[in-house]
Amino acid sequence: MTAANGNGRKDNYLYYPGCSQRATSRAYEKSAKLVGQALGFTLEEINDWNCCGATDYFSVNVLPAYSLVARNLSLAVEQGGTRDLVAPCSACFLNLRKTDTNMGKYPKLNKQVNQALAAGNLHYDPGTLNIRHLLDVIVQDIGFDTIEARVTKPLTGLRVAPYYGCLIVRPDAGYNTEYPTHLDELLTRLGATVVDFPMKTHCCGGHMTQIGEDVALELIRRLVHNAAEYDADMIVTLCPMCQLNLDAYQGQVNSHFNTDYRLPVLFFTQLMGLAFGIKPGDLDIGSEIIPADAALAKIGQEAETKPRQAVRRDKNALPMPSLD
Amino acid sequence: MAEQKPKLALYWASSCGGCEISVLAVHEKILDVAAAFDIVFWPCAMDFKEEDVAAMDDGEVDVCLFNGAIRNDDNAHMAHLMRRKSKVLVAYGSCAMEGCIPGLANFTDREHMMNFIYHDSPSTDNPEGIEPQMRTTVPEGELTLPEFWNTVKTLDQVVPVDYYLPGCPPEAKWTLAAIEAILSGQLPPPGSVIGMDVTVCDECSRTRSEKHIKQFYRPYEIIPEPDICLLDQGLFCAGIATRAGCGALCPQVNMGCRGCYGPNEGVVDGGAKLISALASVVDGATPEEIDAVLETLPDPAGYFYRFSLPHSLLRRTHLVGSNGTRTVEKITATPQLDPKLKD
Amino acid sequence: MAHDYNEFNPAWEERTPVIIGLLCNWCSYRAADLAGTSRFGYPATLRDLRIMCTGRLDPTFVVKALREGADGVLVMGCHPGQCHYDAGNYKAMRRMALLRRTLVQLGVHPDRVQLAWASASQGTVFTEMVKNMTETIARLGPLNWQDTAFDESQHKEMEAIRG
Amino acid sequence: MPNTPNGHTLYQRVMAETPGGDTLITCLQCGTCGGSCPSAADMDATPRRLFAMLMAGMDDEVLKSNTPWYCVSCYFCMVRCPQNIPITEIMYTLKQEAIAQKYFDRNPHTDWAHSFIGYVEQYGRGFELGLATRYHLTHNPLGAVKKTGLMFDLARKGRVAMMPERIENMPQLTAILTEAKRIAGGEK
Amino acid sequence: MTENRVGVYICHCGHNIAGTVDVEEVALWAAGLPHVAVSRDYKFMCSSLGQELVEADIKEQHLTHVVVAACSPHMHEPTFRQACERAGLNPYLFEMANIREHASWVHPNDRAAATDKAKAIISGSVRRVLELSPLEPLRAPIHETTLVVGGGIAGINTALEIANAGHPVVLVEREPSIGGHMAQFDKTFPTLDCAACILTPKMFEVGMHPNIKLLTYSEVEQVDGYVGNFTVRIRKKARKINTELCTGCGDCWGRCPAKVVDNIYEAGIGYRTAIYRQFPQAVPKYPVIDVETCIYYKNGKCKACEKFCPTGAIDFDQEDEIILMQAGNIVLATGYDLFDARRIPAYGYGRLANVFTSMEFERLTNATGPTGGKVVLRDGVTAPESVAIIHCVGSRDKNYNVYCSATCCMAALKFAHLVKEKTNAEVYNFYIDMRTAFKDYEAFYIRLMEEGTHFIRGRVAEVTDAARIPGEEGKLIVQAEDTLVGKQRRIPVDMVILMGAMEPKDDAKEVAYRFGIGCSEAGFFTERHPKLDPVATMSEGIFIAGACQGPKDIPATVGQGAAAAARVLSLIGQGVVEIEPVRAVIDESRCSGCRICNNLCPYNAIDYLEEEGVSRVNAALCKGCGTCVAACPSQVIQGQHYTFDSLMSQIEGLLYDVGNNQNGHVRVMEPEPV
Repeated sequence: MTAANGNGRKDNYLYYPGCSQRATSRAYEKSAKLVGQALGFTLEEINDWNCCGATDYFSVNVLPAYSLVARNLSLAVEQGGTRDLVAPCSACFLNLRKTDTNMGKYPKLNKQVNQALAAGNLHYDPGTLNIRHLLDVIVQDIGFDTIEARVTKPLTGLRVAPYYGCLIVRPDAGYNTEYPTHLDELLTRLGATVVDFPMKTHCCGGHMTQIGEDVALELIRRLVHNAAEYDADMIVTLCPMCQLNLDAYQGQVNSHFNTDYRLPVLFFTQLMGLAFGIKPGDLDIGSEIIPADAALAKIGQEAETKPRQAVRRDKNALPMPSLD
Repeated sequence: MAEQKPKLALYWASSCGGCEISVLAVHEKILDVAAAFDIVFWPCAMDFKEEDVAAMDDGEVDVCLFNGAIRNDDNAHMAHLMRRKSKVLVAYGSCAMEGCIPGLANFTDREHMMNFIYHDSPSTDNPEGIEPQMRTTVPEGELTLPEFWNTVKTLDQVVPVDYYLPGCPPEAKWTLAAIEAILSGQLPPPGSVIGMDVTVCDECSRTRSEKHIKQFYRPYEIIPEPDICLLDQGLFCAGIATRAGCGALCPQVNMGCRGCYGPNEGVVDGGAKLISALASVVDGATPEEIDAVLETLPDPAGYFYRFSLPHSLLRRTHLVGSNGTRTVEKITATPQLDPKLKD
Repeated sequence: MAHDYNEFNPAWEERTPVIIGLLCNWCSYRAADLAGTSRFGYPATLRDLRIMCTGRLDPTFVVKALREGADGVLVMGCHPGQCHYDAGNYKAMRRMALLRRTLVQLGVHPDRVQLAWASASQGTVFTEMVKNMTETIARLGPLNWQDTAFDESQHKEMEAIRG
Repeated sequence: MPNTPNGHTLYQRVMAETPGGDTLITCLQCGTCGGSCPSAADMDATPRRLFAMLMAGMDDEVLKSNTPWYCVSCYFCMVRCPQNIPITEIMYTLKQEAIAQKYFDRNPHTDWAHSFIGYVEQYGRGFELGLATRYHLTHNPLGAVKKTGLMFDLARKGRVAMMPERIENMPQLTAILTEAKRIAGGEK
Repeated sequence: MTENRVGVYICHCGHNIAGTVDVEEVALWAAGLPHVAVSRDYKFMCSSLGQELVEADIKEQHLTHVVVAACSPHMHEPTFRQACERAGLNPYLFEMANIREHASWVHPNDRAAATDKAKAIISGSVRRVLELSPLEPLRAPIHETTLVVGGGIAGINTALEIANAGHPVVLVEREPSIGGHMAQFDKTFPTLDCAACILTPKMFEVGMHPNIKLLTYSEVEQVDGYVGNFTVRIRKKARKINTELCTGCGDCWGRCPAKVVDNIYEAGIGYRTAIYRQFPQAVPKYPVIDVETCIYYKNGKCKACEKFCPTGAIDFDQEDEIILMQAGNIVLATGYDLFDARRIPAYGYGRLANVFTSMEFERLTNATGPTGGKVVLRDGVTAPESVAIIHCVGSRDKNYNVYCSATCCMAALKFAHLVKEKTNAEVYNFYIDMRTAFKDYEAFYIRLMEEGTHFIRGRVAEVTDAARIPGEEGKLIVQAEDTLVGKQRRIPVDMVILMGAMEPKDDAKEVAYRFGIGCSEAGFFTERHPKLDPVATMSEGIFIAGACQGPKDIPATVGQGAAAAARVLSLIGQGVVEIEPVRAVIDESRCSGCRICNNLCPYNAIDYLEEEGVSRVNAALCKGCGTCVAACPSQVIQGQHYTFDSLMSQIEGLLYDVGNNQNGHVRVMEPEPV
């Protein structure tokens, strides 16, 4: 899925915000809506949506968890028919998508979930909705060219590590499950310098920050370490949980591992907003724990060209396989 | 005792009457017929009653030309009667042989026809909702009507038939040929169709080429070239699958053959053969392309089975929708082949 | 492992669905053989016969099968572009399209007569197709074409004549 | 044999109750899952070994294992598994089994999950502040102090909701969840 | 006309049928079918005793038709036809009822249903056989020439075996030289003898053989006909070299200024020129100009090769040549493709410089390769100090190929040995299961252990350059679970070699279609029988050899090449071949000339005779598909052996127990026989 020609463009999407958008990631929702406005689409919130269950509900009781998610799907269909349903949070995206996919794949699950839904006079036929992540919508439906054309303040000089996290590519969102590049391309089109970031789809620790801190801190450390090693000025993310873990727990990582990372973590929509000329305050820039101002101050300056490894090939070097 | 003339009976069951007229189309030769035969029953032309036939000995009638389909109890009763009384029973004309136009009623059923004709048709004025009844009591006594069947049948679906004379109506020359054969005793094997074993194309003078049908035209849509095969011009013509014998009358006047002589010798289901032949030469390699061509042929069943529906292999489902339109069987959620398994 | 077809349609009281399969010699018949050699189970609803090519498909066979009591007919051949005889399967595709249009006018659900492709190596495709079609037919219920021509009273008449 | 409600082994139940779980029977024991897992180091058995134990009928050891609780749901194992076994989903089922059989009745993981579910079932939405407070005060009073600092930081940035949001049609959600629990309970 | 007497034989096939179908009951039931004179069940009908049973009954019971209910006609139809013929019954009055593949094997858990279905199948066959007519098979001479497609070790061996027996062979190869993958290898396992040393003499022999016509840089475009008499159209691509004049001196490629990456022979890690010879021992010795990269074809200038050619052999205007040939038999030896490792992003091939494919490593370690046989990293100079070899890359994985590629374990051992020998690096083999199944292979495995190679049982999860701890920086970290320890391990290495799967050629399906043979689900060509007929195909006269049939190593490939040659030689020895007389015949006296059939025939076998106004089938061209038979609207085309009546009767028979089949279209009064 690489064709990003903007042909699929729609004006209005059904929108499932997810609980975080109302608390820790207000900045994400705010910036997403402004970016949508700039690009000409709106996000229509599903009335009376409920929590997607995150990972925790699925751990305790699988069927009620699926039913919990399915209520949202059913409400979405009631409200918007078969339009695309957009989730900005990767965990919500995964749960909505997983419920839809598995109900379609496993008739028994479908039957049981609908039996539960019937208790609330609801019903959902799997496959009715197309469930998508906000980044996918922006990349596929709007398209890189449209976005690039809208850029008024290119992010020249800013070195960013594109952090996808797990759930936007796994298990089956249609992108490369290990090494996607669509966020890379988007950030490049905004004018930023995208650094190689091998850990781009590795785990942020998820809810382990709450229940198994040592585990989580190590996972966060690996990510931050890798981004820092590749000289990123900041990490760009697309999931509230990833943002929270990397941003809010970086201090604890430093004290736990005796390190001194100061890598701000912003949502990709915030960077898009900046590139579109929207005021940082309107994008809730400043709400991050690790302040981004120092990094953002680099915008406009010539990017330092100090690649980590020599690019010049030795005359003895063997050719590399092409990735096309 | 002078040699008795052979006895001839003619009867019409469910038909339009054209067959009766066609008997007269032998023109002055009717006199030869009258001279050669003793006509013992011909309700259309002569005054005989059913009792007269019933009074005869079984097998007393030498030949019975029976036209018309079997639509009700009375038709069936007469078919049985004529069978019993006749040595040779001939299914005369398309109705008796294949069901013909009356047989098109088998696209629907009795309940529907009654509803439509006595209630729903736009021209019906029947505020009291009266329907014909098999028994009606009137001051004079009880009136009866024969039972109207749910399904139209051919003569041989009711009684054994010796010979068949196809056509709507049969051409006079074949009527004569049949009569002559009977008179001369030069009879083909029982069960034979009296006629030819080739198709209408054989008698049609139009020039035919290899077929590629890109679109079907209705007769009003184009003016056909005079000497070129109508099918080659996209006009539906059943001549390719229809028994010859008529002299290609319809194609001669720019009208595609409608198939009244029925399928060729040896063919079990003429409609299916038409489907096979026409579909084979339709252009298109994808379901969509094929559909686009077939879309120009509305009412395919009507075209292919216009004269032969009761006689064909086709039957219908029990399910019938309201107000005269046939409803296709319903199915809940068609299972799909796992897309992974598709090539 | 008797299938309970009543679950799909209560009309399956007295018998199980019967499907006639017309399989081309080169692809689908071999796919069915492969399903056998691989021991892929499928419902015992399909009774198949072999033709050299789906180009041999005469729609008469399909209506004959329905008329003789089959509830559905499954024609299977080589994938488009892979016909052993170049393009017989395209002829079958067109004939089936026209036949289905015709049958719909008699109220017959078009899914009762299906055309599908399975190459000689696609034992699973063959098996899945039979499973699928069986389920479709099971949902639709019996066709009983051989019964619908005759009213009760007429059966008796026929017997009388024959007797 | 222990832990065999309805006469089924844990292995059979896991396969039956996980969507797509029947593929577990084809596990090659290749270790791709254990090799992929970001928290493998903290697990007492790698997922691969856990499956071997499951197949060997070591139900007790499996249910005691911390492995499912350290799963971070990154799905790396699942997309890399050469046999397409839904490993992440199986971890959910194992957690559910462990809770149902009271192996992990009260521990940080289940308490967090129960607190979370409590809020969802009460309000229809998650409530981070309440959740964190409730959880840390019971489990980790010392850590709670650290967390308080964090919460304070977030609150200062306007990133904490002070009151839980309740959805309008809570009775409907309750009815759905009650029915789902009934079905899940009844068909075990 | 004599009375019809059908013999019905129900085979138990050991337990294969009898285990599911109640054969005794079926035999009793069949005895009651109309016209059935004899009905028996027997343990193995295909045994000589079973066949003798049929033969005796034909003679003693005067059977007029025979039905054997057993396996697929594709298995034993010829067997029983021959039995009938021996007993004096026309073989086309025999019909096979397939109650094994189509009944007992697919309904194993439902004895009642399988038995019922077997009865229906037999009922159909009995009804059908009664409608069949005696036919005589067509006989055709077998053309002596054999076409061998593919010039790898399999094709080379097949061609030599046939040519040495004195028969002409045309060997077609797509690349400019024969040799195939084996020509790229350095050493062969487990003996470690040099691949070139054993292959080159055979290549040379092919090039010089008086009975072999070699067509390199050529592809088969079209195949028509049947066993004994194939017509083949071959495109000989323009080399742009006049091979009459060329001496293969090499002056041209020495002067060519266009350097391009050689993705074929050098597997992408070496260069060649635009005019090139694939490798020094190439057969034939002539170079070829790659018009895609040649400067002259881009901008009309250069012609350096022409200027320096001492014999004037460069011919820029040379065009493709179409060659039509006749062949009696065809052997396909089209080989395999190596798995594209980029499909597994976790292994980083294409992104991480020092991840190599197995073929890249073959070239790296080969003395004729780009580094002259030095094992070095992608920088071309540094020798690795540690190397990881990852097994099962794209094999044994439902996401790519479910099968085991059979050769990679041994090739990995070979690589481990070569790395050790050339660099003394630490070598880590990451495997799921070590498969060293053939002669002397296990000993080689033990030898590698003794050499100190590390074996880690665990499929690699990922290869990354993201260092986590000191010591990992600048290395490739191979992360896997050591399943024997039960712990995740991260091993930093300098070089990673991916043992990619052997896959069907990317155009295997098209080739199979072109030659009228089948492909397995994976895409390898399907053999006639997996055990007993591994080199024949379902199409008579077309054979397969080597990796195009499935992953295999060199000894197995060579064996198959010889086996295919033996099959071809036995057919050539027979001289004639019998062809099924399944043909279409038009009853011209009844054809009305509607011309529906005219353009339906794929072989243009139907002519329209203007004079007579009828169509006629040319029996020599007809292949018996039956398309015209079905289409004829007046039903005057008859398809022999698959007649209208026989198929209609079979349908009636198949549905003998469904509903009340007495009613219907059949006219009440049956005409009496004349």
